[in-house]
Amino acid sequence: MTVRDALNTALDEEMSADPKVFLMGEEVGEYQGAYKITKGLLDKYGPERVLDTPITEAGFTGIGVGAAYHGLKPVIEFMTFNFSMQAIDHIINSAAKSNYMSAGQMSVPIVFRGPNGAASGVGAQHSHCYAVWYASCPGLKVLAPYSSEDARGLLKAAIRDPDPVVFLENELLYGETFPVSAEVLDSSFCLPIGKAKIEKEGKDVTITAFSKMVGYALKAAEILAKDGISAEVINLRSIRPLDRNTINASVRKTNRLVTVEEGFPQHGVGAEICASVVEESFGYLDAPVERIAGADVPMPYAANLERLAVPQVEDISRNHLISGISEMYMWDPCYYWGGTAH
Amino acid sequence: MTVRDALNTALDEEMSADPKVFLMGEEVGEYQGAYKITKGLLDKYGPERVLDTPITEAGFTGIGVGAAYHGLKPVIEFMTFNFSMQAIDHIINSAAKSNYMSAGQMSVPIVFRGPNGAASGVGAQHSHCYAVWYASCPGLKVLAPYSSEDARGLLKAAIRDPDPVVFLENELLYGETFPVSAEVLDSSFCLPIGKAKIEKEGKDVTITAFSKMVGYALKAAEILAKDGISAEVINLRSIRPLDRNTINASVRKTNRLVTVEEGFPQHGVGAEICASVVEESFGYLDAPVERIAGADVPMPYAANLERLAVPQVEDISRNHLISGISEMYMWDPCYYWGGTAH
Amino acid sequence: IETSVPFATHRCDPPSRTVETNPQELLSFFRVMATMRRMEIAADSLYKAKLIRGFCHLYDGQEAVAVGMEAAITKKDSIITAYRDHCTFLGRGGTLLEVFSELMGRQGGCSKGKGGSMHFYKKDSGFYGGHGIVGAQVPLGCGLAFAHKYNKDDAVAFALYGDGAANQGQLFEALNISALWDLPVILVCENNHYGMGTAEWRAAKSPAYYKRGDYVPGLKVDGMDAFAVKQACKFAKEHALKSGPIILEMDTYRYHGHSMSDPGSTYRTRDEISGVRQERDPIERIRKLILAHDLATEKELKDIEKEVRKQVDEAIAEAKESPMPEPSELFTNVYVKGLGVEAYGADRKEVRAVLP
Amino acid sequence: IETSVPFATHRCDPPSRTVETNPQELLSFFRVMATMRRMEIAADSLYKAKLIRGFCHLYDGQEAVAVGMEAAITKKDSIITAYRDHCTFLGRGGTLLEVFSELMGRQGGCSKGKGGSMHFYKKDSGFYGGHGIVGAQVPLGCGLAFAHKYNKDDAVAFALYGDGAANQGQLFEALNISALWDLPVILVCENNHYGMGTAEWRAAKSPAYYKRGDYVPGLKVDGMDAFAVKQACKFAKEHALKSGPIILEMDTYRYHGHSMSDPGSTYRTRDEISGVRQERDPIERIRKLILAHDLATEKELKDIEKEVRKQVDEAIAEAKESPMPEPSELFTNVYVKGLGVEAYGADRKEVRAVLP
Ligand SMILES: Cc1ncc(C[n+]2csc(CCOP(=O)(O)OP(=O)(O)O)c2C)c(N)n1
Ligand SMILES: Cc1ncc(C[n+]2csc(CCOP(=O)(O)OP(=O)(O)O)c2C)c(N)n1
Ligand SMILES: [Mg+2]
Ligand SMILES: [Mg+2]
Repeated sequence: MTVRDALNTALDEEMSADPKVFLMGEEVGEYQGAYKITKGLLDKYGPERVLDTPITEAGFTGIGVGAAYHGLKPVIEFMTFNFSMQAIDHIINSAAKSNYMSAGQMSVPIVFRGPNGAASGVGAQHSHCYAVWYASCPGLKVLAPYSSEDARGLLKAAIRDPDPVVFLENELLYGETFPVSAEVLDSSFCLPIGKAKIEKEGKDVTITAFSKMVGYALKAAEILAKDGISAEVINLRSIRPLDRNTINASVRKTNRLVTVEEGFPQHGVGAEICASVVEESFGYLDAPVERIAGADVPMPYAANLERLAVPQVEDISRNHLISGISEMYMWDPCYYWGGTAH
Repeated sequence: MTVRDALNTALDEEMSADPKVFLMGEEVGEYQGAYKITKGLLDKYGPERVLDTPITEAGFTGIGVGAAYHGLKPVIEFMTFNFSMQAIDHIINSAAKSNYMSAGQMSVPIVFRGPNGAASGVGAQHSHCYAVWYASCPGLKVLAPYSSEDARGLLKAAIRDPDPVVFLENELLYGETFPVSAEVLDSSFCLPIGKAKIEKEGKDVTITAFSKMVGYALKAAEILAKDGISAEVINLRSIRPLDRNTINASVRKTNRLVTVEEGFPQHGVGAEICASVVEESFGYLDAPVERIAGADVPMPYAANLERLAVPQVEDISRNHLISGISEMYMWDPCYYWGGTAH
Repeated sequence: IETSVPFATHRCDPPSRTVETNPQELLSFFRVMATMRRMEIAADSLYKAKLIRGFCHLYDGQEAVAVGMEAAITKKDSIITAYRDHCTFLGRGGTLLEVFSELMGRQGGCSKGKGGSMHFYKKDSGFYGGHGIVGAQVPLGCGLAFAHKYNKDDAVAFALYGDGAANQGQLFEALNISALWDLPVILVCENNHYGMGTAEWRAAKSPAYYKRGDYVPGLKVDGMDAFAVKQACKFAKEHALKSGPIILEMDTYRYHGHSMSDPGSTYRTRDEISGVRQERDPIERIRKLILAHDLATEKELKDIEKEVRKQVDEAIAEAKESPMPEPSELFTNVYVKGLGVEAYGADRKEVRAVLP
Repeated sequence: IETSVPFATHRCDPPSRTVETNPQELLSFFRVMATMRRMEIAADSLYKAKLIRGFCHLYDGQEAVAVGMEAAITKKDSIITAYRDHCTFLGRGGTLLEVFSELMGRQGGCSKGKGGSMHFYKKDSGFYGGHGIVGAQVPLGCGLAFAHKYNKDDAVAFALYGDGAANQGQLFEALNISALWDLPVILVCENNHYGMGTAEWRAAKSPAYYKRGDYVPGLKVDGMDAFAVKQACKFAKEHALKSGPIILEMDTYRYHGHSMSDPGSTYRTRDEISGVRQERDPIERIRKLILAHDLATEKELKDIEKEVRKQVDEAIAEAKESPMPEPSELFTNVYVKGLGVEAYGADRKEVRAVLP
């Protein structure tokens, strides 16, 4: 099952289960979705429940949040999350904070979904990863599926959840096929929000990743396995709440941590995971945490630069990351850093 | 000199030095600024250079960025940074990324300034700290002054800088008075962007802070001094670029780090500092990094809750933070955590 | 009763200037507006006594809008407004005790002290806040209208906003969508002629706000005349249910400064303010009508005012007795479903809580 | 020469339908538009050959707008547009080599390969991009106009946007400010009748875009007629310098789908497309004019087209020779002044650079 179909069936099933669920966004109806995630849903549920909007994100997002105030369950598609910036005030101020400000009167059962982060050849304005912005904000839940199982289980969970959920998809995963079990295909299937998944167990190093980078981490783990290094790969699934327990438990076992993300490094998901592990498992760390992240530059268009701007499998599998150097640098960081002056 | 006067004189001097500098924002002219930062400037420079705008942030911010494309040097005031969300697409996509996308043709010499973060009794929608969002974005420079010296030196640096600068002030500091030297009062005075300031030297623990929290950190350091603990207080001044060198050098000396910020903890400034120190000075850390940050909840209105929602001096000075427990928990984190299950 | 001035129209026929009423309604308008007025004056004093903190925006002068609107609609209809929300809340059936408790950040507040002056709600009576971001409540209000239409419940949504907010882009976006989808929404521009210190003509090239919907009909209404407001809102509700959005521009006035930090006198003359007070005050208009129709004596009206004053004082006294929120409330209502996640206070080793 | 159809007007008198020109201009219009057309067709092929990646929006069908506008203004005037920017760039004096090199992500591109299809610029000729966010270029363009006025340089700014973008709130915000401040800006709505797959009437309650400025004058122009465009732009420039903003709605058409992933045939009929090609094509219109006035023979025009074709092919060949950017370019232009800060690659232990 492709991730696209996983998302499509999740929407379909939740719409069929709950008449309060409706879809809204640019080209979600007659065009069947810019990336065809909503294919067939207009035909099936009609124009009252599948609404094509003008290209006015602030307007339709505000309308979605207002409808959620009244008890409906909107699923808002951003054609890409880059355009969510036009509406971000409604996500933060109108959605995330209302339940708190009203002491529980104004719940906001809404899902904001769409492709997030880098795609391919789309340049600086269309490649931003918003995981960190949204995940920094209490009141929001932030999910990022990797596989078809994730996509189905998390989207269904997001729609059923009574709180505002930011659901970060990845354009380049839409067409990818993942095997799924019968359980996953059942319409009752749902994944818990806030729980990471250990995609691969290991004992020498923990690698955390989300979205497309989970696939890269798994590939890197395969390469590392050939070198006799056993990597545990954690698919975060939920960026907020972040599953600190699973991450810390893993690091306490492996004693080493590599974080992977496509977004910018500063104040990134990796930074938070590093801080969480330092806070809770400092004594277990045998080596400094390694952060692999998008290069700290706007996304360039040229293919060769673009490749340099996002993590590649070899950035994760690079052996020196986890070679047994911890004792050495513990006392001589300059050596470890290859002499770079700091 | 108050921070308000420091900002006001900085604006005044840079406007007088460079005819390309102009101010734009809500109530900056006839009303003299919602917080009186621009007082007297309309009178002095006239309505061509001090422009009152309608309450339409996306519109006037876009106009400011466009004017900067053409070579002018706009200083855009957000009445508070909460309202910058209405215009954030222009800050990120139109300002931060243009020089890169155009391979250097389209520089954007602009300053976005205004009060940021928590004030007093203004509730959840008016208390958000945006340091992290902006500092995560390459192409922007992000400054946060604490004292009058900072305010003058950094604002003048921001206006003179050829790149887009996000300048995060603090409403509660506007009225605070700081002693300033003659050098600071000189119209040529300017501070380097990207350099932190060691406000107080110390040897037992490093405390990083920015904006209002620098004052709290200094007060905490005084309290700690009474207990015989010598804290080094770093005023970050610049969140992007972050002065990793100064921070790491300090931690290598003190071997302990406490980060302080008013914003939300997840993916915060503290997380980034922690990761930077773990990466570069892991072997020097005698204890886990401690993060003091805003509570992970929307800002409540009630005075008692509000007080709990932002760091207080005692959160920083709390003795156990830096008591000699590092050896112990190194091997028994559960003990360190007071038995909290993880 | 005749409305004070004719309605000005844009792309629609005006409703009749003759409004039906009865003695009861007239007297209740008087009482409710007097309560609102007194409440806001009291809030001013409490603010000066430092019992209210932060931003506080008072509604005195604009009472006829809240009262006239309520008279035309039911609690099934939705209302949403900006931060100047005390009286709208009261109009929807909120109590003085809830108002003052909220303003002082007490448990008894309508948001249990967690929202503050700008964030009042009464969802069970169709009041959806209380929003601090200028203009944001307009798309939100259109969303409420969307829900009414989706639910086919024959109710409408009123989205109130100021003359300053009227220039916000999201308003035009939401209006276009509402017009395309025939949403039963009424955009009510409370034109009090200033957005903070900026006069309408300095903020808008075209301050004819009832025309700013362009392709959407609009009506200009004397917002100091509760009956004109009532008539217009009745008309607008019918229109909205049948044909989608409509704009009502309410010509009104705020006596106070924008918020407590604004004396309100640098950008307008004292004469202007006292002129409005003398000639257009919404309460005085009702008083005169009541007296002219011999529905009550001057003394009886004064007694009502005294009564109201007492109610306000009692509510304040009671609110002062309401306790501050429990510290544990810091961590409630972040989510409806906290998923058992641990959340942190400023010092996470000292304060952490499992979210309910 | 007479324009094809009369101008429709909103709050202004129309310019004359009679446009002055000369043989040279006619022939140059033909040549430039033929180059644009050929360039876009070639880009389509390069995309299909996977030499161009990501988003790529072609302008064929709309050439008359770029060409007519250029004929009315100077390089001191500013232009800003959206992502459909190849031909606007060419019109401002950009070269085919720069276009194709940029499209293929090569050093020789106008943005050295770092911008891509949507982010062309030629600041030295007053072309300010090339913007990917729908509507954002409109306030930016008003900002360019602000600079012109600030510098008192008697130049104007043209901000181009689509019919889809015409509903964006920031447009209304920027227009209001521009009107208040009399900024010399011309908003040019290139109405090609679809925003992606959405027909104008499904996205706009009022698709009369020249009227959407409400209090701002507007003109509806046949955007397939380069001379009508020229006349309107001349008129608009004069207006803008004297009295501030004005809207020009260009009635035009895109032959290609929205971008390369859109076949462009699910939401409109093939008949509609071929009808426009046959009856309104901007190049054919000029061809007919040239032939009717005996300024060149059919053969001579065909020769021009051949020549153009060759130029395009040569430019492509040359662009293919242009090297990919140096890896070190990853870290240039992040800032004008990098302050000597160290920036990181994906693996910061492998790749880091001191920002120039
Ligand atoms: C987006 C945004 N920008 C700025 C502000 C600050 N602000 C609060 S109220 C206000 C004036 C609004 O005036 P108006 O819409 O006329 O409403 P009134 O206060 O007169 O009721 C401003 C500028 C804000 N809250 N939100
Ligand atoms: C804010 C924003 N929302 C959505 C998009 C995705 N998008 C790119 S082009 C486009 C259609 C724009 O149509 P129109 O304005 O008519 O211009 P045209 O493509 O026809 O030239 C859309 C929806 C975007 N780039 N920016
Ligand atoms: Mg007002
Ligand atoms: Mg279009």
